[in-house]
Amino acid sequence: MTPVSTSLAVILTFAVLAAIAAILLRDVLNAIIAFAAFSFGIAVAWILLAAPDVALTEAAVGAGITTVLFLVTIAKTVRPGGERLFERIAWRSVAIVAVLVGALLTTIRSLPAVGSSEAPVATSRITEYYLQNAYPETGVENVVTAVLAAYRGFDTLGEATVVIAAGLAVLLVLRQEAYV
Amino acid sequence: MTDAIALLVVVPIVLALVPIALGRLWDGAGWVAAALAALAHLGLSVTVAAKVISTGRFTYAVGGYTPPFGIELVADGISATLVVLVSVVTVAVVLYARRAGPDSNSFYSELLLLTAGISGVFVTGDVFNLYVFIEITGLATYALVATGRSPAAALASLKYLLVGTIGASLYLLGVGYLYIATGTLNMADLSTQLQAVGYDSPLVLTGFALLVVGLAVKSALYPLHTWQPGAYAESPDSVTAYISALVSTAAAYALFRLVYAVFTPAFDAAVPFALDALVVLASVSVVVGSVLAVLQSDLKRMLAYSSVAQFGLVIAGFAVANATAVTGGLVHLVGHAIMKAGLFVGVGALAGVAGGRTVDDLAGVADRAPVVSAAFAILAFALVGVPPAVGFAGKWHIVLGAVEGGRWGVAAVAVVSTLLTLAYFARVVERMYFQDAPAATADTVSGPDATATADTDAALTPDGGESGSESTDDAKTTGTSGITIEARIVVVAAAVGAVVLGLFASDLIAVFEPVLEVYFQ
Amino acid sequence: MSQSDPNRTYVESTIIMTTVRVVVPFVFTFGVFVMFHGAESAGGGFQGGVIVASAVLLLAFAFGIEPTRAWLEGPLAQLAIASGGGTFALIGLGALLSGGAFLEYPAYGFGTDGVKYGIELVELGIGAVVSGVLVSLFFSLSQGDFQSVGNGGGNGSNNGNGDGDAAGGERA
Amino acid sequence: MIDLLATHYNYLMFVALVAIGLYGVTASPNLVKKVIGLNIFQVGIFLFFVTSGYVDGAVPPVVHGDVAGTYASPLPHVLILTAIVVGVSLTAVALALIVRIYDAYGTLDEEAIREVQTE
Repeated sequence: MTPVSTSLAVILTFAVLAAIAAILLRDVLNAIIAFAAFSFGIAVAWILLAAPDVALTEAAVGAGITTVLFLVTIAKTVRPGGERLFERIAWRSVAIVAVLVGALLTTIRSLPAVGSSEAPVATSRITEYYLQNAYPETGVENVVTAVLAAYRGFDTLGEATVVIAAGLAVLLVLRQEAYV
Repeated sequence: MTDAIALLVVVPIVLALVPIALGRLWDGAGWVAAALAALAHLGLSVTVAAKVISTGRFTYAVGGYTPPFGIELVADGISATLVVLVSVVTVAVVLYARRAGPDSNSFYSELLLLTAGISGVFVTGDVFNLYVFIEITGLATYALVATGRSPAAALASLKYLLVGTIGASLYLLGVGYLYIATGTLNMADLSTQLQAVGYDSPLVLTGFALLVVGLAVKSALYPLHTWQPGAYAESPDSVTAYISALVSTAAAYALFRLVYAVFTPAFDAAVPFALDALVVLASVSVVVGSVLAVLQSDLKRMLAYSSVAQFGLVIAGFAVANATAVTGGLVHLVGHAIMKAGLFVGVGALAGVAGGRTVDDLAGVADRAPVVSAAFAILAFALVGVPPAVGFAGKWHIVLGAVEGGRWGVAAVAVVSTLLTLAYFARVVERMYFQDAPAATADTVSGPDATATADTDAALTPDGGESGSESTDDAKTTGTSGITIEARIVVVAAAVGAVVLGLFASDLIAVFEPVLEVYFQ
Repeated sequence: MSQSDPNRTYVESTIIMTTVRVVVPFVFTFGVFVMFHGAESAGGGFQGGVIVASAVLLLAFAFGIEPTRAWLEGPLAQLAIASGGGTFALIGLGALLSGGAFLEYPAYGFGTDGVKYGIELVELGIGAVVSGVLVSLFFSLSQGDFQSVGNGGGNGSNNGNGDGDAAGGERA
Repeated sequence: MIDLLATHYNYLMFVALVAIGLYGVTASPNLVKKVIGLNIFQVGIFLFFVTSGYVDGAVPPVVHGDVAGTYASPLPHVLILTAIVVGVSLTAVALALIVRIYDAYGTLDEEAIREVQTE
């Protein structure tokens, strides 16, 4: 194992444990804190996977805005009381999850190894085209930005539309016309 | 000319921004923007359709970047027909919503974003772009469902959001599997790459399963339909009409595109059990949906479960995988949209007269609202599949295709579902025409005058329900009590449309044919 | 943050208020910088927009949500959203008018630089949309009272002690 | 098996996150925690995508003129940026719905809401 993959394994394990805590902790505030830790761990994982744009977004959105929105929401609501620290296990859900997990686990062996330079994604002519032509064609050094705004600009228009739709949706749900 | 296909998505988005910017200064901005967008969309979709009919299928590279590096939009006989359908339904619902509500600037902006999302689903030729449009469609729909006044609407919306997002995420994961197997996202490129990878690769099979399950959630196949009846029943009538006509339709169309444009019939030949499983899922949905519809007393829930069954039928048609059955599925997809939108607007209108939304409430309503009742009955029988309406054309081809393909089960299921559809609609029509209105509800009607014939603009309704009660303008609330002229126009137009489309079904099929010929060489 | 009245959660503190007053302009500038800087390194409209929004959130936490809302009262967020979305769409449509496809930056005829500035304008538009929406989301959620104000629970102070009993206003 | 663990660890973690998230959505009695579960479910899928674009020893895809060197594939990053923004939008709408549901029913517990509804 290379040093990167060891630290990656550690951070992913941490993230998974934080995720388990977020689901099983009964107190919602504790769950939100565990979720913020989870998002933070995942943001570090994105850096280790050479995806700084995704990491920045995850840190700002996942650990930042989403957590704040969660906190603002539970500030308005009552948290469940009781002595238990953890939730009870719901076995019916376990069964549903087991079906999905079983299906996905059978494919693991067929997936290309992590970091393989032979994988179809790495050798794809699309990846190659972006890396070679993005800078000459757009003058933008960050290929992610070039693809986001130029080659797949239509996706990004859709993404902005989703954000606007969410803003409107919150207004419609709460029926206040003060903002937006 | 070909730019029109991109503008189908962009124009509603731009016009949705107008009420956001001007909403504070001008209360009417929302409706005006929505009406303008609906008409512009109609013009654009007709332009696209005209080009497809005159010169055949065309593609459009957004940003001028050649696919598969950029995003490709595709117009063919099928997608052009469906965007025209979007325009027509949008025009009708914007017209209807002006009086029926919810009448706010945010509502119209969100409706336009929904229009953009659905149009995007129909025209895109890229699997990830499809995900983005599915999410726009979903998010806007959740918001519109929550415009219902009751707390139950918020609950229904949240349930829809949770289930719908799981569905969309499974779709995204399916896209991930295809991407990791091939390294591409363009549908046309994928179809060749997948063949090169091999259809029996576990990655491709898992991808297929995830895509199908994700879209089955979105098109509300049993047992993944749980979000749907609540969402339909709790939404305002104008919203129900719109989403029942277009939202699940978009998901079913996406399934069609993936199965035929990405996986192609060669996949079915190599891995027959994949589509066999889909046939079973869809057939179960037809039977269970129909049975549940028969059991409902609430009209909107009845129509909602009816949609579970009808989408099962459409997808069964797709999964039978021969040209006849797929044609039938597509015809029924278009026909169902028109009929269901008309039926939901009809329920809203009749509920205003009858004072309730259960089957029993409609007793004797035909006397008080003869035009809408007649149109409702026509639509009901059209959906049952009585010729010459479009419901017949669709189901006939599905049955024909099923027999052709040796799928006797699908043919049997289609026949059973027709009988059950007849059962639940006959119950309603019998109440409407052959039962007298109970004394209690008769009070809510304006009086004996209102029982007069069709278009006498006699009655000014005192309390006819939510639709027409703010009748400041007598000219607009003509005729039968409580039914706005807009609602009447929409229901009657839907009924006429269902019949006319049925009469010209062969022309519709002729438009679909060139597309399907390519798939079934 | 506990489940009590949010307005009481934010205790006025001179140190925090001063710190925030000093920090906010920097955070804001950093946000705008990130929006533009996406061309050279990690960053872009979404990330920048989130950071700009968080500058406003900082103000809200330091000075209280209500005063910040009052300070922002007006069409600011609306205009940011509409103009941001409009910028994006109009850059796309402008390319159409210049004879290219939708969003075809080279159609403007300014060469590679033109493409780059086009992309940066688009990022700025996205940033405006994201910051506008997030700010209004935050205030909408933190206020949380909707048109059921007449039924008592108004003014955003949903007192958290009432457990279980359905708060008034079955129908808004 | 150990070999698989070493070469496919990210994918195993992806399955774990998807499983935890789906469990959270379906099993949590509290509506806010359902939304947390939904977020975890989505992040699991993001991990699948971002991992697919990674190549051993790769640097972020910021290219200065010359293409020499190993870069991570930019496309998965772009897709996930879009998906993250979609995710936060959905979360915001879900939370708004939760605030309204709480206002109407006075609880966020699924069972308790069902009881209030059937009354």
